[in-house]
Amino acid sequence: MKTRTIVSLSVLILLGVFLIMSILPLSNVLRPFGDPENSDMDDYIISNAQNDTGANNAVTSVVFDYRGFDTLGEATVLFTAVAGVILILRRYAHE
Amino acid sequence: MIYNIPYIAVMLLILVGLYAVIAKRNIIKIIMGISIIESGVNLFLVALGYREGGLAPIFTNLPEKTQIPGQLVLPVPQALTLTSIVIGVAVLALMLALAVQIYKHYKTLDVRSVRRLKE
Amino acid sequence: MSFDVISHSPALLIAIPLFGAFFTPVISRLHAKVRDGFVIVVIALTEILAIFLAQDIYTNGIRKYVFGASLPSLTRPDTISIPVRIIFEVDGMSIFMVLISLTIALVAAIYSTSFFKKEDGLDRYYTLLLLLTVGMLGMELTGDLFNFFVFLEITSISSTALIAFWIDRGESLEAALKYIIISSLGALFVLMAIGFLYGQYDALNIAALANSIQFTFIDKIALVLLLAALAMKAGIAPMHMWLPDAYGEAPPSVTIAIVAATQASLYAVLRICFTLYGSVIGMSTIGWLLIGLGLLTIFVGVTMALIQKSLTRTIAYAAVGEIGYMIIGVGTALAASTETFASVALKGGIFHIFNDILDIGLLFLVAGAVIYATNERSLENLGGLARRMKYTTIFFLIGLLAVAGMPPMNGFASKILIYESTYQLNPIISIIAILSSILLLAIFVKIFYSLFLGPELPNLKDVKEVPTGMLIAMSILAIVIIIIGLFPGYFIQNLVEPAATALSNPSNYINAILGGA
Amino acid sequence: MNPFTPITTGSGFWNPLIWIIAFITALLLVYAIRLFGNKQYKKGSSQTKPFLSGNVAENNEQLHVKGVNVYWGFTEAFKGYYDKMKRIHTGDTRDYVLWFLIVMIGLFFIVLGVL
Amino acid sequence: MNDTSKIIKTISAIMFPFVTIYGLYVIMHGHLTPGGGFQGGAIVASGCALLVVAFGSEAIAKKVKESDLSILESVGALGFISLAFIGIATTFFYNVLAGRSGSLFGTIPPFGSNPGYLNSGGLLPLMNFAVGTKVIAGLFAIVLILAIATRKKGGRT
Repeated sequence: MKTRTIVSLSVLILLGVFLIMSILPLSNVLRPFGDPENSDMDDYIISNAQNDTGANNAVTSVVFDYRGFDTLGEATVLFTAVAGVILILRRYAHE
Repeated sequence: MIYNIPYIAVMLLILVGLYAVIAKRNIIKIIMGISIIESGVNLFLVALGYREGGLAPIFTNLPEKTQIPGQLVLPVPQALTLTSIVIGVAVLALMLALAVQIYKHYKTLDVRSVRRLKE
Repeated sequence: MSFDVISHSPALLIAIPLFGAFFTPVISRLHAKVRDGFVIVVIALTEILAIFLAQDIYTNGIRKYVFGASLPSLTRPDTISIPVRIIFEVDGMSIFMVLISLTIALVAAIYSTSFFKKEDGLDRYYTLLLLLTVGMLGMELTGDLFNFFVFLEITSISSTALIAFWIDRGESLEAALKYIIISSLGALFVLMAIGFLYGQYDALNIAALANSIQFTFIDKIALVLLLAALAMKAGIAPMHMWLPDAYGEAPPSVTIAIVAATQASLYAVLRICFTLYGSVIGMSTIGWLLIGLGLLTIFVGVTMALIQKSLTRTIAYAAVGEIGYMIIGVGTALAASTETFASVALKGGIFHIFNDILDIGLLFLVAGAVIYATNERSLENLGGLARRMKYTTIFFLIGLLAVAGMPPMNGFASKILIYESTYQLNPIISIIAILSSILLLAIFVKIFYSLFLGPELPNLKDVKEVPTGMLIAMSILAIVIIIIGLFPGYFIQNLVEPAATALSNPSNYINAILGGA
Repeated sequence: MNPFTPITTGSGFWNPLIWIIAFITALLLVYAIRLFGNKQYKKGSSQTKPFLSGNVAENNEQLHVKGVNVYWGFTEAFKGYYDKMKRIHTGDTRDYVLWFLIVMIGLFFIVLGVL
Repeated sequence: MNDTSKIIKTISAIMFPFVTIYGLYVIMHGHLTPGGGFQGGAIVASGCALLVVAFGSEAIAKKVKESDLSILESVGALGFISLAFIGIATTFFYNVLAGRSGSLFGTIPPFGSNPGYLNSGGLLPLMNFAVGTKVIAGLFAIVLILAIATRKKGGRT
């Protein structure tokens, strides 16, 4: 049990170091928070969403139009989960 | 550095969740750990799309002088987060259903006892 | 405007089984037979469509489908250089995997119709089987990273529920819980990597990302997260431990579908190494990394298979070992990217994906037949079944020879490509691979002996041959195995070669999306 | 297209047809040799009984070596390896996650260090 | 089994219609204001969960059959995929209704800030409804079944 604790701790620390490293030196790599540099796709969507889809809510037009297929997948995930839960707990479902 | 505090929070959330997954013995707590990691990842996605002082990308009753698109936050990360939240709910429901059934069979939720399958 | 089925077929490949899945709970109210027939018809229809699409792709090249655009091939609006909408991009490799997955799904559905008789919850079972098929197809067809994540989750959720199908066995539930915990964790890391990539390039399309990727520090982190998570889902040692649990405890008809899902994850690993990071990655390091992991996988899988006491678990560990062969084939192709034998290794690796699923699938189906007939899965209590189950014995023999890579079965054809090419890279790899293959033969000879030969055991006096539906499903796989074994050159030229070409030329994949509308 | 195209591997080739012809030839040869010795085979004598180190076999069922015991010698020889492997495969979900994270950290070191 | 007090029951019964109407509002205005099918569906489903908590899972399970819920969910999912299929003459998921003024939800709103017109958005509001139906039925089914399964002491496995 002792080794397990040591291994878990070192894994967590190392992973923490790597993950924090991934966001600290990033002012020129990843977007600094609140200041996205590279936003061509999103700017296009904001400017054209109303005209393309007729919806005022740009997020809804992304969810149901530009990335509508993702939403179909998402609905499928929920459907899958319901089917799975009913399958696993089927002895209770039919009472 | 100070501007990256949301990202640091994301990483800390993920680490807390991972700690729960590897160190806790109760299956429910492990499931909670996964939920925490998922919140962290969702926060990461939303944080990616934020513009300082930005408004929601919804045109209904938007203040008149808003610059479009410069002053609206990015919509795609929000849509991704929405999808990922629903997926998270689905996974959570399935894991809880499994935990319920496992409790009926093993009479315990201690993950050290739920290991008939080994070697 | 006339309706062109082929140009819409990438969408229909998803839409038809999805429609079937949503419709199954409704149609189940009619009659069980109607439902079974409906599921088989839906999968068969999809498979026919996939075959037509494959023919089109082999003659006309990459086929893309943009969801919601005013033309299926309009990848991006004029004013922007990145695709905005979700795009399905089908090249030789994708359609190869799609054909594999659909064939396996069809076999699984046919097998299920006679495998399950008294169990309840079959309505949900068939729904989830269709959804699992949808998930695999989506992973293989999509050209969009986030869309890939969504389908990854569909696959893992539906597999979890199917693994837990036998809810009266605590072991099944345990295996399902382990699988969902580890796979949802992996999927979350995949999502994080997608976030990293999106944050830098503001794109989610694989081709657009591959075009603009610069291999910065963040890209490397994203690569690690993607590789680790997907390799885990593909069952590479030492992250293979969920795999014997899941394979061993799921109903065998489900297991072969989950093998196909595992290989969809393997496909994603290939896609990431060859296409997404294809232009920038230090090929040989990743190649040697994969070779190392592959050798470890082979060794661990094969040696652990030797000491198993349960029939399904033995085959599951053998499946772990088989994954290693594909990985070393692909790893050799990456490590020796300029040499001539690299393409041979890649072909061997890809060909082995197909052969492995046929061989391991056949063995799992036979194991299912044994479980069906005897209600027993421990090797200690089985023996002398050849007297009662003639056909099953023959099928097991075919699967045994194929999985151990004995000529003239299909396993040999792909393994010889891997052996000969890895020998030119480094003889030691090849030697370990061959020795493990021999050990694999030994393991299955042991199972064959203890299962089918020997005197009739007293507790197995009234065993009967399994019903026709199961025999049909097994014979489909057996016939395909023998045909591929007899004409391997034909299959390599027509199926594997386009897939290998598609993988080794990432620029085609990128240009199809970005090179003009 | 000729379906009988052999596979070329760069350093050799594989053609199942040639193999099958060779196999059938070998099979015929084996059959001929078998016919050769078949005359001396006496049915009903002790020649047909299984040899169990001189012990008398009691009934057929006891002759069956169970699958678990077939490679007893092999597993005994590699006992050290197998003990270690059994200890690694704990069956504990948290260990599965740990292995995943360990591999991920290893990849971090390799990819960030080398590439 | 059910031992919640009268106050909880009464308040839940009063709250439930309001929660439902608010959820339906969020679904209906998904293309104009924050929200949409998923969010609104989750609100309605949480109203249903409130009823399950207040009245006990057995009482609710007598009123609502799990099989009916799954049929309802199938209907929602089929509706969504059919709406996606409408555009198949152009592409899957093509928004056929948008930009056809005069048709249902066909209006294109003026660019930039505007007060929001309900009659806009093309297929999006319809899809919101389909997804909303699906989410209500799906989440309610999950909550109900988990409640029944965890309530029963001992129980069959």
